[in-house]
Amino acid sequence: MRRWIWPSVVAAFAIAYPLLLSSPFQQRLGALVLLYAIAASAWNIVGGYAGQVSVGHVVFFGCGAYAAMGAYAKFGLSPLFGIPGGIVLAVGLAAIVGVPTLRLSGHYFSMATIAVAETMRLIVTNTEWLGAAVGLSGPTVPRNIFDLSFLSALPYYYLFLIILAITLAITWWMTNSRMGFYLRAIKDSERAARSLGAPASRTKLYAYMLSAALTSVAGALYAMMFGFVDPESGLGILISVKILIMAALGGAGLLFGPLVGAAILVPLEEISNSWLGGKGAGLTFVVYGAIIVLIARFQPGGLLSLLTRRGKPKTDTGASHAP
Amino acid sequence: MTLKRVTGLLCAAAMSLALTAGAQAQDKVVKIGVIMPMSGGTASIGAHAKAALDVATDIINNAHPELGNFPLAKNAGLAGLGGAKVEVIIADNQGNPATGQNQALRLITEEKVAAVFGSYQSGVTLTSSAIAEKYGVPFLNSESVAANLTERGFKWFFRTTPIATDFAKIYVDFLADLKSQGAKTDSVAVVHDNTEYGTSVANTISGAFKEKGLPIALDVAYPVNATDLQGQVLQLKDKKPDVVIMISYTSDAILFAKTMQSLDYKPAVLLADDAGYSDPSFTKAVGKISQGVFNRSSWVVGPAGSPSAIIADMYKKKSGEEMDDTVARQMQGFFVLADAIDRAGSTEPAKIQAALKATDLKPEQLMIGYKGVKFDDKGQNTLASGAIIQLQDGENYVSVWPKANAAKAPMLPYKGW
Amino acid sequence: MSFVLVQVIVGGLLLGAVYALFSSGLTLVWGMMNIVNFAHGDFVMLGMYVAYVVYTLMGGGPLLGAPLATLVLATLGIVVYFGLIRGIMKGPMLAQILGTFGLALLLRYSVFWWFGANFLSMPPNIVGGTYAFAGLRIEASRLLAGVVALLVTLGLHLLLTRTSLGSKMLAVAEDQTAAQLMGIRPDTMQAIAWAIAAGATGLAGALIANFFYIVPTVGETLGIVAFVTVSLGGFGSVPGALVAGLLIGVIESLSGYLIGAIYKDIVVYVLFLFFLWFRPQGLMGKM
Amino acid sequence: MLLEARGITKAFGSFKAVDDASVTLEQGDILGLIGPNGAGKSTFFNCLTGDLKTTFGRVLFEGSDITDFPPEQRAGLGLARTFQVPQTFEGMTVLENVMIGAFLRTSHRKEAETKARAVLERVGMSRLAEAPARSLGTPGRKRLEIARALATEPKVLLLDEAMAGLNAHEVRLAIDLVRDIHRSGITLVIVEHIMEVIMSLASRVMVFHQGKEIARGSPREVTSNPAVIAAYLGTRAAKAAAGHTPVELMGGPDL
Repeated sequence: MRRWIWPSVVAAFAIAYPLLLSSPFQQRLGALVLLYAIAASAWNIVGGYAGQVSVGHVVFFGCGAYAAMGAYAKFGLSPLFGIPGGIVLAVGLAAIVGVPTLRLSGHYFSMATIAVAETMRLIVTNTEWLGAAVGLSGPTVPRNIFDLSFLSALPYYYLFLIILAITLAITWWMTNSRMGFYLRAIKDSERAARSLGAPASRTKLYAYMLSAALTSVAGALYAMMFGFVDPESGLGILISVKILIMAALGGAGLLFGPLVGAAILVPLEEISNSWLGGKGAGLTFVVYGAIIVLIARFQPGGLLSLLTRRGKPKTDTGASHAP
Repeated sequence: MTLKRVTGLLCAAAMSLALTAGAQAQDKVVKIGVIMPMSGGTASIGAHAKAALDVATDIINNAHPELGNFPLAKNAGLAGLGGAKVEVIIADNQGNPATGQNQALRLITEEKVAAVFGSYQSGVTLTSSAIAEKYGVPFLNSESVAANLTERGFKWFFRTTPIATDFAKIYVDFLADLKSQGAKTDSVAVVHDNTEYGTSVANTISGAFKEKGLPIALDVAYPVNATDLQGQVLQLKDKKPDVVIMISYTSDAILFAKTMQSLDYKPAVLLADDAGYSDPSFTKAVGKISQGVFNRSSWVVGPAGSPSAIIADMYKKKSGEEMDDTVARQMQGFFVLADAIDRAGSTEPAKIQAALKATDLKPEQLMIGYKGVKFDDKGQNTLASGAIIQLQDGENYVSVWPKANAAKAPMLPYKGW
Repeated sequence: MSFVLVQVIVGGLLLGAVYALFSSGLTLVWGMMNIVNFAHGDFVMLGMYVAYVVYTLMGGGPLLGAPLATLVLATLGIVVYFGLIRGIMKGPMLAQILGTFGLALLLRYSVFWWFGANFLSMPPNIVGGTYAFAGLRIEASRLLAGVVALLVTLGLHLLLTRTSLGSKMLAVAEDQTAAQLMGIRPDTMQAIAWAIAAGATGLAGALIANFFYIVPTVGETLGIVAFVTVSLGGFGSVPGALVAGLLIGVIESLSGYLIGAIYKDIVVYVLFLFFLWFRPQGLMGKM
Repeated sequence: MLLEARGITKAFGSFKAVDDASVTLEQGDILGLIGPNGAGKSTFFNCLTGDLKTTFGRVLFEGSDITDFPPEQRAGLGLARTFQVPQTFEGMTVLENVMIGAFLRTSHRKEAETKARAVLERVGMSRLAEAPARSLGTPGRKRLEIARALATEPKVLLLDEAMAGLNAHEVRLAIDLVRDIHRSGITLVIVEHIMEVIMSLASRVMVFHQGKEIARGSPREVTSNPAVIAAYLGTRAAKAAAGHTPVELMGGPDL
């Protein structure tokens, strides 16, 4: 049971964090880490395990964010009601987008996802009903607890923690199921996987839809916390890149990789912005960029790959001469 | 091992934050949090604002008798708080509503600022002011024009800038005036980007013209930060409207000027709605080929020796740029906030809020061409207004309308290059 | 056909040539090394700044600025290759995105830190005004960029298909181990490819600077256009990038004029997606 | 009849890699496909597995038309294959590689693991079960390919040059393995360059040349067929080489 030691420590720390560091900004930082960890973990299912590098995942994030804000702004409902709507939208969109794009290989798939995301952003920007460029706002003064508009970050923190736990549990369950095995096989050689009976297109599509559903939940939570979504913050390609970078930095295709990535990048970004941002010399991003470059250069498999067996190619010399 | 490092990093980060927070506001300092785009595509706005706020704090914190009766200038510090100094803490919103809100929270809870000032982009103002509202901290906005900002029933939100309905009225009146002087202004085209600023202002202007029985002849929308604007200029060239109203940020304003020159297109009247056309970068880059463009501005430099002229000088020394309308509106907004804190005689939020509500500044107490500053129930300045300026002879705008404070007469038609 | 339409199409072709010009470098490294360079737009931006500095410090026009920008960026390309790319090119695609995105931020905000965020611009007509014939108006600076785009495309194509250097580079792209056995040093070839790609990109930046504005974040706008151009043309196909660039330029121009500019990017993306459906390898890409 | 191909033609543009080839396979057969490089045997093979879509012709499995079935569906029916260049799942252990095959018949992880271990035992690789697959050399990888395919419980196993790159000793071990597989009741299709392998294994042989079937029959019949020798060596060389045994001419294993 040694493999459970670290996860338990992480879990214990995650539960205790808001008590250890109790200032509102620190708590919000914690909530943000969890939020991005949810999004990056969701991305990880298709980008990490299945190796389909979607750079347009923000489109599902936007489904959730717009559904949550739309539920309030358009129907006067609690943004919570938007979550199922967002999931339905995201899964439907994933199915429509996934069928033609998932058969594209490597970079073409990435480019296609960018094109889809940009198209959606432009369409929403020009759609009056969805608030166009102005965006949609959530309840600024909460009517009741279900509006999920809190002063303190604490409720968000624990809500996000629960959703993250669910996301990771789903991911863990998936990796131990046939689907997870198939995804990893498809990532290494789609042709071989198919020859062994793995229905590659369908498996990838399911993973894509699952990932889309979870990403849309992250988007809905994001919009609820900030009480606002506009095309740039809900559908901007930079959000996908950010999510992708967190997963890659921590370790794509590893259960806790995205969490580690988020736990490093979110504080790094917010704190360097707090310290350096006001000086207006762009130093925040010089530092941020340099750190990313260094990690990519010296730890291309992500930070967590340092820890795992899979990260280090062990050369078992005996094996090469085995029958 | 990595996890340990992560934990360590988080703890270290948190501790250092705690340390910053430990440096509490001293008795004699009033902290004001400022949220501006200091990076990203609109970072020049943040850089200008930073220089302007440096000048403003200099005026407030030090004695500046040369400014005469200009509020807060005469003595050092805020008299109402026993000469307390004002300290500005700038935070970068990165042009992102989420970042803006995070920074608003930090400014309020970690830096313990007395009030928040910002945040340029309407979307960022929306999210960051929501945090101030929840915490009960006054938030003053001096440049975001989205109408919905003051429609949220907020009690802690105040806005000094004129908004789209105000501009629209100015344009209608100005064009009517030009017409009475014999200019042809019958068909009006509106050119705007598809940002929240561009679409909302364009809609309001179209509405105002329609009300006067002058429907907009041509509405040309384009995506912000366009790579090419030839099609738009050709559309205008094709339809030949008398008046073209441009609602553009700096990037597109520059590209429009260049494209209009290369396609040899000159409308009779080219009227710009502030924003990009007020950016000194615009006049520097393409002022020479945009001669005669009209622009909306609340900023009009007074004669030498007047407070506005002195302030403009100080700003130019600080930043190396001419003062433009956006930065002037920001500076004015900051003065209004500081004045309210001064009158409140306290950094207690409720007292500052009360003082803001009681604000009644006269035109002569302002550095900018508003008819005064007085907030309605929603927090909107009811006396905000603007004038029309024109780019004449080189790279400097001169005021041309309304006649009362015009330095020169409007020059027609649009000359271009 | 109405006269305006001709002007729109001509303008679209010139615009497309510019797209092709700043995409040719990207397609070269993308196709040859299978590297997604998220910092490409920022290379263009650097080229623009070099041209601007040459102009403000030495008063030199494009005749001086363009070669210098090519040189500076080519050098930078080599530095980037040995400093970063060589380390990540064999890694997963994610490491490449990570590394080049970090590089993009680093470059963009280093320039920001040095030059500030103000919009800069070359003086109007630095290349020599606008030609007008038969009512058609063509800006000299855009024409220059268009002509250079054709020359660069032709040059790169000839280099790859007709010279021994080109065949060596292609050999490395095809099979590194085999190339090494034939006595070709992959490292040298790839460094040269990066130098050429970055140099071409710098040249593009210097020429675009003549009619565009210059700002540290300009690469964001241009980068995504280059991505679409390159994937439409087929990764690694220089002629493909030219055709795709021209196509996108004309589509943008026409749809911008006919249906409205805010929809023109949607038209381009939707056509691109539609196109990938039928030809998943791009216009001129290999399977 | 287990597997049948009728008039398979595969064209790439105007070039016909396989031109009107037919074959039938009975339960218990070991069919050898041979021919010089570029003869079309691999293309034909890939048409049988579904990796390539046929231009004309039908493929039937146990009497039903599977021409339009993708590879995974064919695998489900009992058609398994290996690759000439091993397509190892590099990020997995040897055991996990085999589990991918086993997952075809069960969705339970435990069951798949049990079955994969049994297959590894059978092919003599259980010692390496937990080793990362990327640590294997060519012989190990070739054997792993066979193990994965066996885990899918195939009725027909198609081996694409399963012996290429092995030394004489390894080839003999591999031949033993294939015999063992055949004894267990699995029908085999073998594409092979090494004549010794075909000679010792195949019950029937089909020879390809320039996309066309030029001969078929028992291994001995085929290798003494002048057309076959001509195809391998060219007509003139074939005359000059008369008197040598076909195995020598066609290249035996490098000993």
